[in-house]
Amino acid sequence: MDYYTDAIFRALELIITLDSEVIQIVTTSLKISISSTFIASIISIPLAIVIARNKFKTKKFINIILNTLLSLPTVVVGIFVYSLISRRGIMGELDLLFTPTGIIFGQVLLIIPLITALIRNVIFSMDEKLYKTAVSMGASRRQKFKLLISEARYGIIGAVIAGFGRVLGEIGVSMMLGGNIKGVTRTITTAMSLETNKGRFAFALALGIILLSLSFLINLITYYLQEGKNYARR
Amino acid sequence: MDYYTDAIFRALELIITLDSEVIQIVTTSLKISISSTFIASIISIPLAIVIARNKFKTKKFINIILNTLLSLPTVVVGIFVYSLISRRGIMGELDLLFTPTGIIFGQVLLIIPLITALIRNVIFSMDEKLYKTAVSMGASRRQKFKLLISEARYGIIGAVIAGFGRVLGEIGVSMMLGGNIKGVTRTITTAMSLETNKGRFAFALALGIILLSLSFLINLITYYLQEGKNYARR
Amino acid sequence: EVLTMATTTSTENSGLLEELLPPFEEKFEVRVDVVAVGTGAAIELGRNGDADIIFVHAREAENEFVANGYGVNRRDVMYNDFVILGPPSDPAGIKETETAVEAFQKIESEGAEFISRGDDSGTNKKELSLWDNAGITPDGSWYLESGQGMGPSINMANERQAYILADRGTYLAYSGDIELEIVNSGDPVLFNPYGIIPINPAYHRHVNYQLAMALTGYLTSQQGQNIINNYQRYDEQLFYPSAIEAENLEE
Amino acid sequence: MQEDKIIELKNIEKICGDRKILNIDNFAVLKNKFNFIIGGNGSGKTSLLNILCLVDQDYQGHLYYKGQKINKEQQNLELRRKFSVIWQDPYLYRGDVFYNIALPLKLRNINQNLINKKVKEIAARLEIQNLLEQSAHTLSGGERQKTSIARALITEPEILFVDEATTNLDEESIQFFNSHFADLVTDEMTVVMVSHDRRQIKQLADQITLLKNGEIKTTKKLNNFNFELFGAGIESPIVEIV
Amino acid sequence: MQEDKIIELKNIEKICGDRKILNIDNFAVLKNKFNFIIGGNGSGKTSLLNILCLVDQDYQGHLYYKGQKINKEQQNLELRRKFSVIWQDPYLYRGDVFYNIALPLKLRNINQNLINKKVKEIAARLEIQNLLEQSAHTLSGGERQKTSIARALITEPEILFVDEATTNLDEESIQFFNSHFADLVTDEMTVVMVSHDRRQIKQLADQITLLKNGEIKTTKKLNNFNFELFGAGIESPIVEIV
Ligand SMILES: Nc1ncnc2c1ncn2[C@@H]1O[C@H](COP(=O)(O)OP(=O)(O)OP(=O)(O)O)[C@@H](O)[C@H]1O
Ligand SMILES: Nc1ncnc2c1ncn2[C@@H]1O[C@H](COP(=O)(O)OP(=O)(O)OP(=O)(O)O)[C@@H](O)[C@H]1O
Ligand SMILES: [Mg+2]
Ligand SMILES: [Mg+2]
Repeated sequence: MDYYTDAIFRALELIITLDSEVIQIVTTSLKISISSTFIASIISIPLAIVIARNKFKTKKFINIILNTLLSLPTVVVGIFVYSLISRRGIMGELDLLFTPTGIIFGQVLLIIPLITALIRNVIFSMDEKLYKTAVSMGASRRQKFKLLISEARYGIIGAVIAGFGRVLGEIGVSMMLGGNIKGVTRTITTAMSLETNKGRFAFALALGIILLSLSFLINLITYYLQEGKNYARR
Repeated sequence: MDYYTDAIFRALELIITLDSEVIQIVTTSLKISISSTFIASIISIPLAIVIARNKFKTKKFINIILNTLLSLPTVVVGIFVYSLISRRGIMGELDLLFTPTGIIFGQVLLIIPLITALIRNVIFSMDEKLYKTAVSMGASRRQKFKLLISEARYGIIGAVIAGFGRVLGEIGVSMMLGGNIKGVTRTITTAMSLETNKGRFAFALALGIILLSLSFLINLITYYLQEGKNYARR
Repeated sequence: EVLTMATTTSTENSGLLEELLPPFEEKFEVRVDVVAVGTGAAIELGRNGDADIIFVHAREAENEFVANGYGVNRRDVMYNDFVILGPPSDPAGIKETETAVEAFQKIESEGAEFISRGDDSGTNKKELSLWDNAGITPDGSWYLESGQGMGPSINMANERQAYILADRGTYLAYSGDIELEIVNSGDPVLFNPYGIIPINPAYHRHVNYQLAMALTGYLTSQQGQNIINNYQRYDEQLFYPSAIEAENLEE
Repeated sequence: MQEDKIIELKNIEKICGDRKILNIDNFAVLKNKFNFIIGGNGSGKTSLLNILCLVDQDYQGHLYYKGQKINKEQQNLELRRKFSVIWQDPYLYRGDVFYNIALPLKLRNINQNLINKKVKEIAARLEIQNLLEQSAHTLSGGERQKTSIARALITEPEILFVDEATTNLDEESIQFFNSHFADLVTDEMTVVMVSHDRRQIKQLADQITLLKNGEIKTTKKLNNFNFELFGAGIESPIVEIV
Repeated sequence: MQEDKIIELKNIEKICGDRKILNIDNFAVLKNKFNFIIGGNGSGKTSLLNILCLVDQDYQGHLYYKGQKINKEQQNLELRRKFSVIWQDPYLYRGDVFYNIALPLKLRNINQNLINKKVKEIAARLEIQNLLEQSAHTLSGGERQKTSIARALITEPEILFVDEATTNLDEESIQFFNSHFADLVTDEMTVVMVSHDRRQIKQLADQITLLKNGEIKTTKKLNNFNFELFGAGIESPIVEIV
């Protein structure tokens, strides 16, 4: 059972030879997961702030629902979005099924609860004085919002990274909505799943190594972009 | 495409009739995901504190690795643990493959990075004065640690809830290491996956509804256990 | 142009499609998108009009599909065969049996562990019909339902030293990594016919019926059938063409 | 000096949980004057300040600015921008001292050159010019306080609210602070100040309001400051300061 | 009164980033005395206190307790438990006031009955007995400070470190605080106190140490307090306080 040396060699081989198929699936994976994370973040950040900061009657309920949705299985998201974008669904005309856009649609739904819940937790833990001070400095609602995001930025970035990790390593949604079509919607994870089904564990692992290397690279860049020095100092 | 009404009816039917197979998979799912979350938390909480609080040379690197592991795909964990506990693996003697314990093993590895990274973020954002004050009050190292956990409890519970959601809704590891054996290792999610492959989307959705109801219930209980009043007040 | 074909995982995993489709894609300047899922899911995709054509092996379900008007012009394309796998030590002594039904009866009487896919796939349906023929209702601790695809199920049988019914293609793909051997094969009831069904354009107006028919034509043509006939893996032929007579094929 | 009322409160009640922490029928801030609010710990001084400076708009009763009733449902951004507050326990934002001092101007979209000039000016006056690039969370207690003072003064507010601002300051800084105010107030500034500092009150106060348990015990306008008169008949030891 | 040195520092250097914030060759805390540390904002008072009370063990140089060198690598738990600190900017833990005041005793595994008794006693003396069940984060500035004072006094420490504790306190509380200390110190307590409060210093100080830019400018032991003598020759305006 020497999957590992085999897997590492294969991974290196695939990377060094710039295997065109591998390049293609890596590009697809990246494009999809970055788009999903971006869109989900745009939605989740304000959503989390509204939930964390506003007082409304159903707040308790919304919070529990949000925590519940953290266990949303990919299959449920897959079937749900499928029922919308399938030919017989209400969005069938748009022809999103088995396209990268279809996957993004599903992944966005998958991680909105995660990113929102994590950012909500961050906002909860912020010092109340932040808001008072912002108001007294003459901040408009919008500016207060921006100031809050800036204060909570490390926590928010942490939540977004968790969301990105989730979609990059996710299989179910990509499989059901993308269809793992070679050259079109095949991603690193669906390819891995395929190889695993074929019994080619070493090859699947090689793809896994590539995926993790990619993730490492992206996290490295993020780390330095987010004022690595300050981050490390704390 | 009337999956939904169909799914809701079926879910209700399954719940009301206390379908014995459903009860069985629900029990298995719960047992497995609670165990995984518990074990992973026991490991992750101290780990996160060590990473967040200590100064060591490789800290930056460890942090990036931790963020990277957030994108660990279930397939990679599956193959890795499989290679350990399969008959030919070094832990083959223990006969863990295709048992609930095997699934727990894999799930623990899957969520350790998630819980650890999230708790690390929480600890990062704690006020530095907390430690100074604890030391000046005469806290031993152990007591400082306990005080920190108590101060960060909402954040820690948030991270643990995220981990629980991840394993409850997770499919890949349960499938590969449990084998989805009827009556033994079939969980709600692997059953859903099976029904989906059979094309019985409505039935899969019904199981999804049961899973989410379960998760809702658990989150409701957690919410009230964790001093719901204080939580809501903030 | 794009033609979406829903098929089963085992078909795609065999690698046949990668030989079979490119000449067609070239000739018709079309891209064939292969979506490989479980048999039931493939049929459901067809029913919802999310595929233009389906390529599966589950004769009864296929007939029902056509009878309900979802598909038209079903054609037989090829067949392969199922084999019964078991551990080399063959504790139930299946190697001595002749027919598949005999083999199943012996497995049950010896109480040897058997892995069923239990997923309503073509393979699963074939297995259930064999139990039926053997007059047995499979039940008990020796009978495990894996609820998974062929490959993972073979792996499970290998791990547990159990018997299993598998398609030859997947078995060959796994043969390097497993100890299981063929303990029974060749019985005509183990043949596994594949059919292709274009989606009914009267039911789903948007489907690419023209191209679906073109693909049907191509697969059942001499060119398509030849490729199937000559496709080899692990030095064995995996599929046998069934649309035209053997004497009309070329090497 | 005229005695215009720039802010007036009428029938204010503020309830937190099951405690009524403020209960004020009538209170006015005098224009261009030093308005002191004094009282024991927990008497409601900070809570009152929060309402006066429009940071807290969640209370019963009404607030008038120059005779006009203020709508609590609104942001009142324009009005708020005429005010500045130095908080009892200042919150500094993640970033360096420069960033913190410059923030109120940035929020008002002032151009960067002017911001640079003004920040340097005010920092020099408070003798924190060498800290401008230091991260705010590494500051000493007094340095934090000075940063928050600079941040409040930089907008040249019409009304300045001060909640025990000389807390943590060294003698020199307190001197600067007090004299700076005396300068400023001649320049059309109104000051509302919470303080326990007897000297400060003596030196500056035009009006003193004594709070106890969320209620106003006495308000005195003082021209020729007379401690004895003011203190007469009030039991609170607070009065002894004055 | 003897002049035993209970804590001594030798050749202390503390560097933060690229700033040397402390540079002290020699410093001693006198036993059973009031040891005042004074100096301008940012002069290093709090940093010095951190080192003296063993909260900060990350510096160059050595600390001696009753003549014995303290190992900076160790927890020094037993020794630390003889100390208490009232911080300049107190941190209160999530929970009510009772919980916060009781914490140091809980950490010492005192039994709950005794804890209850002691908390009630100290809270009554500081007049915060009605706040015991209030959530710590809703307290007013002075109430926070009093809670932190109660928390420090409850362990009856051998050495009490105080960093501008009267900040935010009302006059009454300051009086209590100062007189309470005068009582306590006769009971074998040593006090190290950072303060800007001229009155406090006058009233209590036995030794005054003046810091400037992290260095000790002067240390004076005072029996018959003489401001003029002490101030002579030092340029810092800080000295004017004394
Ligand atoms: N991490 C750091 N980086 C740079 N400078 C620092 C750091 N930590 C503290 N300082 C500086 O060290 C100096 C001494 O700080 P300290 O808190 O000891 O002052 P202090 O005498 O207590 O002043 P105050 O009266 O204002 O409380 C300050 O100027 C502060 O800005
Ligand atoms: N959410 C709350 N729940 C209960 N009591 C509260 C709440 N918020 C404030 N209080 C109480 O209201 C009272 C007034 O607080 P405030 O901060 O206005 O006092 P203050 O006069 O500024 O006192 P200090 O001089 O100590 O700063 C305090 O006793 C405080 O404990
Ligand atoms: Mg106050
Ligand atoms: Mg200080």
